[in-house]
Formats: sequence, C-alpha cells, structure tokens
Amino acid sequence: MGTVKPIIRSRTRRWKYTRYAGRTGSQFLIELRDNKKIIGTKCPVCHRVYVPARSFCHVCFKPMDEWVEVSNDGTLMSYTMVYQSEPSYPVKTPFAYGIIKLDGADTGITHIIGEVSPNDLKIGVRVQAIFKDERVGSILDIMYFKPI
Amino acid sequence: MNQKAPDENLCVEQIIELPFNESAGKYISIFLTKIRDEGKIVANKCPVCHRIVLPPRIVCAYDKVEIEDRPENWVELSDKGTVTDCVGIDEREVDTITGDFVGTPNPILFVRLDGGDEWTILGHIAEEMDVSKYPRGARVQAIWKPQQERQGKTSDIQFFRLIRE
Amino acid sequence: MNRKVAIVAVAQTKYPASNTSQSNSELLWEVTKKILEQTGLKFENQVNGGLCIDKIMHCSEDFWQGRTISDLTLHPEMGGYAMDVIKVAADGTQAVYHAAMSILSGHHEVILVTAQRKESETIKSSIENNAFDPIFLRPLGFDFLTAAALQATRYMNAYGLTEEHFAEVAVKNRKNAKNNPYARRQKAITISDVMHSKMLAYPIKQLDSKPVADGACAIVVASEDAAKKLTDKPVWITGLGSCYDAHYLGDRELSHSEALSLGARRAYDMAGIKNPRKEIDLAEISDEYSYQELLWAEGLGLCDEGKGGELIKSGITGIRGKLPVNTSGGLLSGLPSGVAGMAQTAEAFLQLQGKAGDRQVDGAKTALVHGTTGPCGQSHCVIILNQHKGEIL
Amino acid sequence: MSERIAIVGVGQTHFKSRRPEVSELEMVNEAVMAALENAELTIKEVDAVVVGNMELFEGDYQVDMWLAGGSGAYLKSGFKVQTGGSTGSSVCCTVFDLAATGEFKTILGIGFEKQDEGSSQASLRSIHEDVFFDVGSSGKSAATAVQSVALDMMRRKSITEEQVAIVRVKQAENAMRNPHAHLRKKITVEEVMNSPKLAWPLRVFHMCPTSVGACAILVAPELQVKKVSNNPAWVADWTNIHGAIQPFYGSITPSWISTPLGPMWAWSVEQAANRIYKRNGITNPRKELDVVEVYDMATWAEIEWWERIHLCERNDAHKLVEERATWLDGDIPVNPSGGVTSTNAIGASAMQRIAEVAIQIRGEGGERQVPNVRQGLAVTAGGDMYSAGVLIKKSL
Repeated sequence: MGTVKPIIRSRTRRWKYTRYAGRTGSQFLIELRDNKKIIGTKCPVCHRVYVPARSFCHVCFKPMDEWVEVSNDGTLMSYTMVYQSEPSYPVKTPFAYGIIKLDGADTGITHIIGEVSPNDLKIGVRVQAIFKDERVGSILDIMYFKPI
Repeated sequence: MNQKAPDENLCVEQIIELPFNESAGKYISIFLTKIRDEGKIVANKCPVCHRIVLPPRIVCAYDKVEIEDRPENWVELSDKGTVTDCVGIDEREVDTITGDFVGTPNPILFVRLDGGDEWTILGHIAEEMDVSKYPRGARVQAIWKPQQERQGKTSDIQFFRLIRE
Repeated sequence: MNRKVAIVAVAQTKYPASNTSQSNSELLWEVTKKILEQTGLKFENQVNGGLCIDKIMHCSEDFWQGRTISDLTLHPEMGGYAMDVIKVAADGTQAVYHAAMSILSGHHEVILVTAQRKESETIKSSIENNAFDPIFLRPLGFDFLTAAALQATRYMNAYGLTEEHFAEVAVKNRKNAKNNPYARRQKAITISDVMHSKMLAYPIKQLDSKPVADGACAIVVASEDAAKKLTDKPVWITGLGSCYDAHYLGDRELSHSEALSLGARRAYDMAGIKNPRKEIDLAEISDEYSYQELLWAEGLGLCDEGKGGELIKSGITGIRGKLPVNTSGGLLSGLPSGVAGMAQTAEAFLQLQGKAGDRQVDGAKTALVHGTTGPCGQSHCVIILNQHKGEIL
Repeated sequence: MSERIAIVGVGQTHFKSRRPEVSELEMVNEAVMAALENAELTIKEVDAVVVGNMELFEGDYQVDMWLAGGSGAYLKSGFKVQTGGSTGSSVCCTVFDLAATGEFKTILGIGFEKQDEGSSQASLRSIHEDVFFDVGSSGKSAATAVQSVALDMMRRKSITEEQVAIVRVKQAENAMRNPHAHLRKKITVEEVMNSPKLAWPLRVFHMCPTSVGACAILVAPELQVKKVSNNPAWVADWTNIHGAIQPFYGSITPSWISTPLGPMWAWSVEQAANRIYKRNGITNPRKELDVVEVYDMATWAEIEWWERIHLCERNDAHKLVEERATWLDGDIPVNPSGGVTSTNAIGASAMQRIAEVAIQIRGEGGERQVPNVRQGLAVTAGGDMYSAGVLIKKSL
C-alpha cells in the first residue's frame, strides 16, 4: 500500500500505588517522624547493624528483631553531584546524593547531601542528618545530610 | 530495644507517570491513515490461509509467515457489519488518579465487518445505551466523524448505528 | 553435564537512536523472519515431529510498553501461537541462560530466544526508579544513572582510577562500533570529547553513558543433535553462571562485585576454565556506563582487583589486544537495555563463527558474554561460548 | 539425560484482601520461610531463586532486585519470569527446567501479588488500552471472557445455573478446610443464585476475589531429593502453551469471542492437558488421576475445564455434579484448595495449583486431604491464553 508516514501518538500512562512500609519500615519511619531518630536492626547471628532498619539480614537470612538507635552523624562513603534532570528526582539539579555510614551502623544509608559545593564532596567527610520541620513518616523527613 | 509491632502501618503513596510516544509502525499506520483520510477500513490477507487480518499485521499469527505489503494482500472492508457480541457497561470504571470515568458509557459492540471473514471483528461502541437493541446478528453501520475532525484513531468512527436492510 | 547446548543462529536489527518506522512487533518480526530464513526451521505446531523450534523464550518487561503482559501484542511476530512461550523479565543474557538451561534439562531441543525494545518511546530514568525499594530509595528519586555514579565514585576512590580511564573505554568501544554493521553510525570520539561532554552525574558524562536505542535480536539455542543438523559451525555454550547481589547500595562494597566473581566462577567451573585471562579470547561485557567495563572485568577475573585502569591503558582489551572487549561497540555505542545482553551474545557468536567482518578477532575460540540486570549490576549473568563443545569430566 | 525432579517443599502465606502490616518483601519472605520449614531445609541448600509477579500491579520494575533481601536470592542464581495469570506456573516450569539440568541442588520458585498496594483495575486495563484503538476497549474484562464461556455452556446444556451454584458451594467448602485460602465463608446455593449479576449468567459469587499473598516451592533433582526429602512429590512432566492467535491489539479480541478455532483460552487449557496425557500414556484421566487443580478464575471456568481436560465427555459436566465426582470425597476431586475462586493473588495463583497437587501427594492437605493420592494434575490458564500442565506423582 506504498509508503505512509508513520503515525506517532503521545500519551502519558499513570498508575497509583500505596506502598506499605511493613512492620520494620513503619517503625523506622515513625522514629524519623516523631523523634528525629534514626534506627537500625541488628542481626542476631552476624551482629551487623542495618540502616535503614529492615526485617531480615540478607547474609544470614535471619529475621532481625533487635532495634539499635544509631547516630544522626556519619561518614560519607560515596557521592555524586547530579546535573542531568529527570522527573523522578525530588529536588532541583544540581544536587548531590551520598552513601552515609552513620556512627553505630554497619551499612550505609543512601540520601541527598545538601548545603554542599562539589569541591567539599569527598569520601570520608563527616555529615549530619537535617530533618524537616513538617514530618510525615517518609524517608524524605530527613531533608538531607549536610557536612559538619 | 526489642521489636514490637508498630502502632501504625505506614505507607508511601506513589504515582508512576510514564510518557509514551508510540509509533504505530508501518501496517497500523496504513490502517489509520486510511481511516483518517478516506474513511475506509482496510485489512490484509494471509497469502497461505487467506484469513483476513484486522487490524492488518505484518505476519499471520496462524501460519507464521509475512503478509507482504503488496496490493493483492490488502482488502477493503465495508463499514457495515453484523453484531457478534454486545456488552453493556453496568458500572463505569473511575480512574483512581483523575477521578474521571474511563471510556464511554455506551455498550461495547463487536462487529463482524462485511467484506471480511469470521476473523474481521472490530470492537467499538453502540450509538444507543440499550444493550437489548443489539442482539447477535443485528446489522450496524459506522457513523464517521467529519473528515476535518479525524485524527487517525478508531474513534474517528463515532459509533455504530443500527440499520434496516 | 552430559548434554551439550549450542547457539546455531543469530539475527539482529540495526540499533538506531530511534526507529519510528517500525512498531515493536514489526521490529521483532524482522529478526524472527531472518532466523526462519537462515535456519529453515519451522515451529513445533507446524510440523509433525522432527527438527523444529519447540519453545520460545521472550525477553521483555511490562514497564517498557506500559502494558501488563508486555509480550501480549507481540506473539504473532515471535511465532507464539500454539507454542511453549516463557517471558524472562531481565537482561537478554538471562533469557539465553534460561534457554540454554532448558535445553540442558533434556526437555527441549531447539529454542528461539527473542527480545525487542524501543527505549526512544518513553523515559528510561522514570522506569528505572521503580526498580528501587519503594520506601527507602524510590522517593529519593534514584535511577540507574545516579546509582551508577555513586558506584563509579567509590570505585575511583578505592583504586585511584580517573575519569580519563573511563573515557578511554568509551573511545575504544565507539571505535569498535564503526566496524559493526548493526551499530548506529556515529562519529569517532576522543578522550577530550568524552571529558568535555555534558556531565550527567559526577563522574559520569554523556559519552560515558549508554545512549537510548531501539532494536531487536533473536538467537536460536539447540541441543547437540539439533545443532549439528542446523549448522556446520555451532557455537557451544560451555559455561553459565548467574548471581544476585544485595539491593541496598549501602549494604554493598560498591568498588568490587562479589556477586559477579561468584557468578563468573560458576560459569568458569562449568566450562572447565581455570585461568580466564589465558583461556578467553574475547569478551562482551555490559558497559552501560563506561566505568562498568573495567569494574566488571575485575569481577570476571580478567584483571586483578583494582587494576581496571591499567587494563584499559595497556591496550589488552583493544580490538588488536590479547583480550579484546566489546568488539561490537558495546552498550556505549547504543544498544537497547534488555536486548543488550542478547546483542552481545550475538556478537560473540559471530566472532567465534569467524563472521565478524572487519572487527574479526583472529583465532578467537573462546568468548565470554556478561550481562547485568538491576541497579549497579545487582544481578549478573555470565555465558561462556566456545567453538569446541569440550569434554568436561 | 534429564534428571528426575521433585517438589520437596511448599510454602504459602495466609491469603487476605489486605495486608497493610507487612511490606511486599516481608510477605514474600513469609512464603519462603514456610517453604524452607516445610522442606526442612535452610537457605544454604538453595542455589537458585526464580521470582514472578505482575510488574504494574505493584509498580515494581525488576522486582527481584529489591526482593533479594527477603527472597533469599542474595549471592544465588536466578531471574524473573512473567506471563499473565499463568505467571506462577511459568515460574514453576522454569524451576523444573533448571532442576532437571542437575546443575543445581535446590531451586526456589516464588509467585506473589500484593494487590492492596496498587490499582489492579488500572493495571488490568493497561492490557488492552491502546493509543490508536482508543474506543470500545473497556468491554474486555475477565468477566466478559467468562461470560462468553458461560453462555456457550448454557447453550450446549452442559450445566444449569443451579448446578453452577452447587459447584460454587463446593469451592467454598474446600476453601473452609484450607487455612491459607482467602474466602473461607460458608455459602448456600441460594446465596450464590441470588448474588448480583455481573453479566448474565455470570454472578458476583462466581468470580475470583482480589487477594494478597505469596506462594513458594522448592524443587530438587533426584540426587539431592534422596539426601533431603523422605516425602518428595515427583514432577513427572510439565508443559507450557500459549494459545492466542490474534492478540488484543486495540479493540480486536476474538481471543474469547467465538473464533473459527473456538475460545482460545479453552483451547490452550485443552492442549496443555492433552500434551501431558499423550506423553504420559494417560488415556482415562478421570480414572487415572487422583486429584486435579485447575485455574478457575470463575466457577464457570472450573466446570468448562472439567470438560476441556477430559474428566467427562463434552456437554457432560452436569453429570460430574450429579455424581459429586469432583467433590473431596468423589472419585476425581477438583480443587481441594478451594481454587482461584476462593483465592486469587495473581502471580501466586497458578503456582498454588501446582503447589496444592504437591501438598496432596505429600499427604499434607490436613482437613482437605484427598485419600491415597498417587498421581495429580495441575492445569493453569492466564491472560493472553497462556496455559500450563504439570503432572505430579507419589513415585516415578
């Protein structure tokens, strides 16, 4: 039937979800919201402290039910400065992401690094959690971590 | 601290939003262009089993051979046809995000178009809301939107209307 | 392992940045048709016993088509009617892995593996965000780019690698792509081009990153008996290994990949490979971001840990080096994710058949293919291909 | 040669309509732990994990990544497979293939759905929504599909509406004996017959619920089976088949409207069973099988499948009701679990059919145990006309 111009159509697909944080996730978020505290869970076998808190140690495959409060201060394990903009990013670019090992934790928490210039971003830098004033029970109740 | 069940079950609301720019590809573009520009419904015909494929595809699913883009493999169907099934919309679906109704309230019609075969069934909507007016075997015809309003979608046909023959 | 499994045919489309003239299903038919023409094979439901395709392994993911059951509109184009069809929702290497295992199970003789994707039709980052923990990571907006950037920083810092090392990977792979007729036509790039390309997420720049691509690939995997009937040059799959890592980036030491080492060891053990650096003649490694080719090369044991920088500097992985990596041009030259692992398997197949044209690696007998799924290579798949089927005891 | 394989453990969560107290990962972990406990194994003996669910129902891309923490996949082999409603059986067929290579010790297969976290309706709608065929697509729900099957059965005088209600009561009775089932409520024939019409003759009580839950199975090759299990359910054969000849592209759905080849769904179910019978020398399924599990997305479907898998002659389904043959104490019990009509967490549903046959073979059916099960068949069906057939035996 010869050549026709391909018909191209745009549209946006949207789906709505309610994701349950579960028993451990809920407690972690409640502590953030109500007490500005960051808590982890400790594996009864390998004694690693996981932050953010979760229900299982993936290494030992054991449920964890011991809560450990960790410091709001920690050390930067890695970072990136993001320049490219994408719809999923919660803040305007440029901004930084980092992996922070909080004092008392054995794993890193991944979050936004704020109040920082690219030159100050270094592995080993000490950072501190800055909480939002209005907290709703979300990982974003921590506004960001900032260098101290 | 020992773990106890939390006082609340917290959740995170998420809306996934994905924009798509879909190309209809060659065969469907031909089909839609014919609808838009000429108000015609075309299908293609498998060279092996002669089954008529609507909407046209590059391959016959049954014989697993290519239906080449050659004049002899294209078939023009009538915009008149026979109802094979009619499904009423009892409860209209509401989009959980926008709160709008999804689709039209009209009954869904499956119409076997003339000039085709038992496979050439087009799903569309009926003009009237009363399902009982569209029994199996009822004759219907497409009512097209005016040429200038057509966009190359099956909604370029407004609906199917009962005809007397 | 008593049974043997081989790849007997491959087919690819070109991989342009955007293909608006073909729909997903038309892309898929292009490769299926090539396979049917090349091999003369028919589908099980079309014949009365004998040699035929008896299973279809399709590789696609619902998100990319915005449709539950993504393969639903594609079945005619893969010959799916009245056939055993399974959809693998992971990288293409995992589909080849699954197909090869199904042959080794003794339950199938000839499997058609297909994949297609049009990345140009939607936003990759918005899809990838949904691969992260929905409570702790997704709201922060992560995608594979930003996760990879965290890994790249950690990797550089651990071993003193530089952005130039990564740039060299991009330059090498883009150069290789020039000789690959399926790769898109792009101009050659220099280290300076990479270093001055737009910074996306430090240290990853535009040219360090896989561009968006559309395309399809099909591969036929067969048992020993079937393979011998279908081609005089079967390429044997002698090793298969796959491995998951932990999900949370902060749980992992991102500068090295324990999971990949383990996955690779599984494949090497199965293939009887003791010294991969000596025994492997070429490798196709997932290089969605340039640093990954080096990090994964370390994990695969193709160089010592932390020596990825030296590996690229030494020229060993160049097309005329001792161990050419990504002669296809890799993902950095533009392969659609998902299809990528299959396209790289296809490249290794062509190399071992001696059909790689201007990019042919002389005397290539053993090849390695590596693919990843998930953020920062959370899941790895390693496939060892060989001209000889080998007698492993 | 291919290894002989067996299911050595089965685990399920309790199925409910909502589980707001657990995350998806915690829910999946419940099933995994239950399977390990059932098999008396630890995660150390597992070396591959295969996962399946519907991506857009919870909105998880590559869900096996996040789940690795709770599925046990960390440092193990594996990947995700997905089809439609048959996802769970596709996972099983994949696991069986992997096990039969003899390359693995024990393989874990997981199917789940947490439908309380998403919009199943919108996700289902995405199956047939199309930019170009943008009108008349909302009539294609599962209910429409079942309605056409139901009307056909009525026309053929295969079954009466009252008999369908009697079968629905049987499903509920079985579910009440299954602690994992979702709908566990006593219902009467009158209640079923008076429940609201969906699309006549289909009624609300005929349809499956929207459930939340997970199912897991552990499969091992013979060498390992002998080491770890004294009660294996041997998987004698499995097959997977896809039957759509003309996909739902746009508004065209002859898949269940009468086509020259009949309703495609039924076709693939029949093919799956036929393949299994042919390859295993089964000539009289009603006599030779001791238990059957089918994917009854509605009561009508269960009855249609009876005929399709040759438990009776065509148009004779009513006889099975009159003889109560498919009841727990009948000669060919169907869906002792209560079936999909009682529990439907999509990604898990098809796996549960296979799991239930294994449970029956292993004699772990508790109150719903069918006596002396030597051989059982599971047949699944799902969107886009995917079906699988799995034959499980007490001994090979």
